[in-house]
Amino acid sequence: MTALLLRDLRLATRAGGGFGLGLAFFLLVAVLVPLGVGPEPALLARIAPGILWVGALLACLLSLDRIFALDFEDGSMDLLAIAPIPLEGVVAVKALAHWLVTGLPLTLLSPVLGVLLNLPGPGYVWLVLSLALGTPALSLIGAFGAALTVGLKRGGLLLSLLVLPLYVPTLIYGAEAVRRGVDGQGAPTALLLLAGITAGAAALLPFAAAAAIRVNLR
Amino acid sequence: MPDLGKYAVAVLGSYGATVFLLAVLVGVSLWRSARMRRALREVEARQGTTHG
Amino acid sequence: MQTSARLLPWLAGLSVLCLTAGGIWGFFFTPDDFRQGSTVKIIYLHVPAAMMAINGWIMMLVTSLIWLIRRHHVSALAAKAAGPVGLTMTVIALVTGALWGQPMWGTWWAWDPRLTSFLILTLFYLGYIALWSAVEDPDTAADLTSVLCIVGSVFAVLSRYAVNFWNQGLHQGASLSLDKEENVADVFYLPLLVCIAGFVLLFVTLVLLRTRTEIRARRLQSLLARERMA
Amino acid sequence: MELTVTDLACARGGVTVLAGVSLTLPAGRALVLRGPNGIGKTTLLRTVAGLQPAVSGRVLAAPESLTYAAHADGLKAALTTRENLAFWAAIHGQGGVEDALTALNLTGLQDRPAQHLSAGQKRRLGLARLLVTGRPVWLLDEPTVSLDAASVALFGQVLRGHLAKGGAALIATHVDLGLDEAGVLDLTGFRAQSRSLGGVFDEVFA
Repeated sequence: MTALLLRDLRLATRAGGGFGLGLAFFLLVAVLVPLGVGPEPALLARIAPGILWVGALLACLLSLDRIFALDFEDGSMDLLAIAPIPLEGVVAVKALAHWLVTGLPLTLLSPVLGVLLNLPGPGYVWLVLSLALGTPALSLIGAFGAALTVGLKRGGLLLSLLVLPLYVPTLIYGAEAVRRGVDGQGAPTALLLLAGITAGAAALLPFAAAAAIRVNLR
Repeated sequence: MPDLGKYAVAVLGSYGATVFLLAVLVGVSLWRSARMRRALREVEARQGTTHG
Repeated sequence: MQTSARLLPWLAGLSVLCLTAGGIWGFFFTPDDFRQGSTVKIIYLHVPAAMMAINGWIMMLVTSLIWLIRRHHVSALAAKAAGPVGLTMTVIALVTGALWGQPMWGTWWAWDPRLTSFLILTLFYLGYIALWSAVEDPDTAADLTSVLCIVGSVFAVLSRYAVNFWNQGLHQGASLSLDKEENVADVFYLPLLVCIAGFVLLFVTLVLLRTRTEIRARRLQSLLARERMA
Repeated sequence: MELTVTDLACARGGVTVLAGVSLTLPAGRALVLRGPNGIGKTTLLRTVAGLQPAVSGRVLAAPESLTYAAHADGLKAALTTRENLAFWAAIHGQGGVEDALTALNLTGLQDRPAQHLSAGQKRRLGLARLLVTGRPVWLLDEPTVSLDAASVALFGQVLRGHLAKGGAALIATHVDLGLDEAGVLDLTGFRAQSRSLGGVFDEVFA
């Protein structure tokens, strides 16, 4: 398990691994939105939580198809499927690796982008907390979508179509937590619900994803 | 024809849109059904297979 | 296959009958609502379509489960057949809702919980249908879409709660329920029931017809595969 | 440590291609699968490996005793030879990779990224993976593709060593590996006769 995690991290950070692409995309969103909607601080402050969450979600989406596709093409998936570790564990570890190279850096970068978008002071804590709790769910749901589409030649667009509706609850609770955090009331409830989704996704989705991979392998 | 008053556009529009969408759905279903029936009959005739 | 062949014309006839009767009754012979004016007539399309949109998904969920557990092929094909029918119903509900909302709420679209949930349901249907058409091997497609349908159902319910949490909305509560029939007055209620029956029958008819098509398509595919192998 | 296949039928793309395949592979033996292209050698090996479900019949083997090597080697271009091998060793809970590197003459290439290896060298690395899994029963699908004569001989030696240690191998190949002790199973006789269309039609067109 550890070996698999280390290998995936190593592959992601080595040349051609695509590490940082999601971060760059996140940064682009945070720069483009003010250019698009105008520089008025009050407006930016109001939409900042939503923009940051949508940006993080899209940045996450960008690298999803790599979770299983590469291993599937070069035959590693066949070998992992008959290896001593359960396929469910493989899925969980790969989702974790995806989170470590996308979700975690996004979370750490988000306060900086919050400054760019004029996020009000009380929002920062909730922004980081909600992303830290919510992005693992994004990786897990994404891993499930990637498992469904792994056998397809052009699965990228289909993957987005399948995964986006599944992202709705996470997005709503996440952005809502930040928004309520800014207003100073009710943020913990949203955060709790967000944590619930992540926990539920971590408990159930690896099984669904492993089942989908087994189907795609045969 | 009942008097629909100022909402005529909305009501007629809804009925029109519904009838149109349902007609498309039914039409496509029937067309695909007929096409598949024909294609299957051709292949069965060629291969000399029957149901079963 | 034989049972459904005998049943199909009757079902088709009945659904046409119910729909015409309900439609004409609703359209021509019901009074206007004192608040909503003639727009109330939209209810005869909007409510049944919305019900069938949700029932369509539930049917897909049940047939998917049957396929995964019992490996009954027809079940998977019925789920596939229900997809586009459910999608059309969802679109009808959204379109008639927008046309109704414009005069009533002064806007075509509002990010109201019910409307938003339906929009999300549309996306689920689209994804489901797209996955069916993207996967070539029929059994693989059936397995993958079934898993998607189950996971999607869980997330659809979650979305429903999330959307409520996010915005409390303009939409009136459910128009029909067993214990509170006075929600909608009798004059509107009876033709509405006929319309609902019509939509249910239409749904069943279409799903049967499309399932028969899918079974034929499946057989055709196998025959062609056998031809290539021989 | 024995592989038994009983009355196995397997399908490719929904059509049953092989039926009634039975074989026994005791420890220390190798069995070569023969038959024309498209007969279903790969399908049979994948079914035995458990990667796809059998149409009917049974595959009996000790749990976690099988490993599989096919056209795709499961190598990561960005990792070195040693890293690739060490990963698979770790996944299978095995230690050193030195023996495997030496056995397939890869020691000189151990720090080269897999993307700079030739096709034959990659193939050798893929075969070295078999050694680090520590699994006794090898299922090999065309193991000698893109290997030169010397490498084929080298692999023959490795295989013989594996058998001598009580391993077993089921091999689909057209090349003579120089294994005198290997049995041969010609799959031509097991071509599925009825070409049944499968479940849907039995259910519906009763």
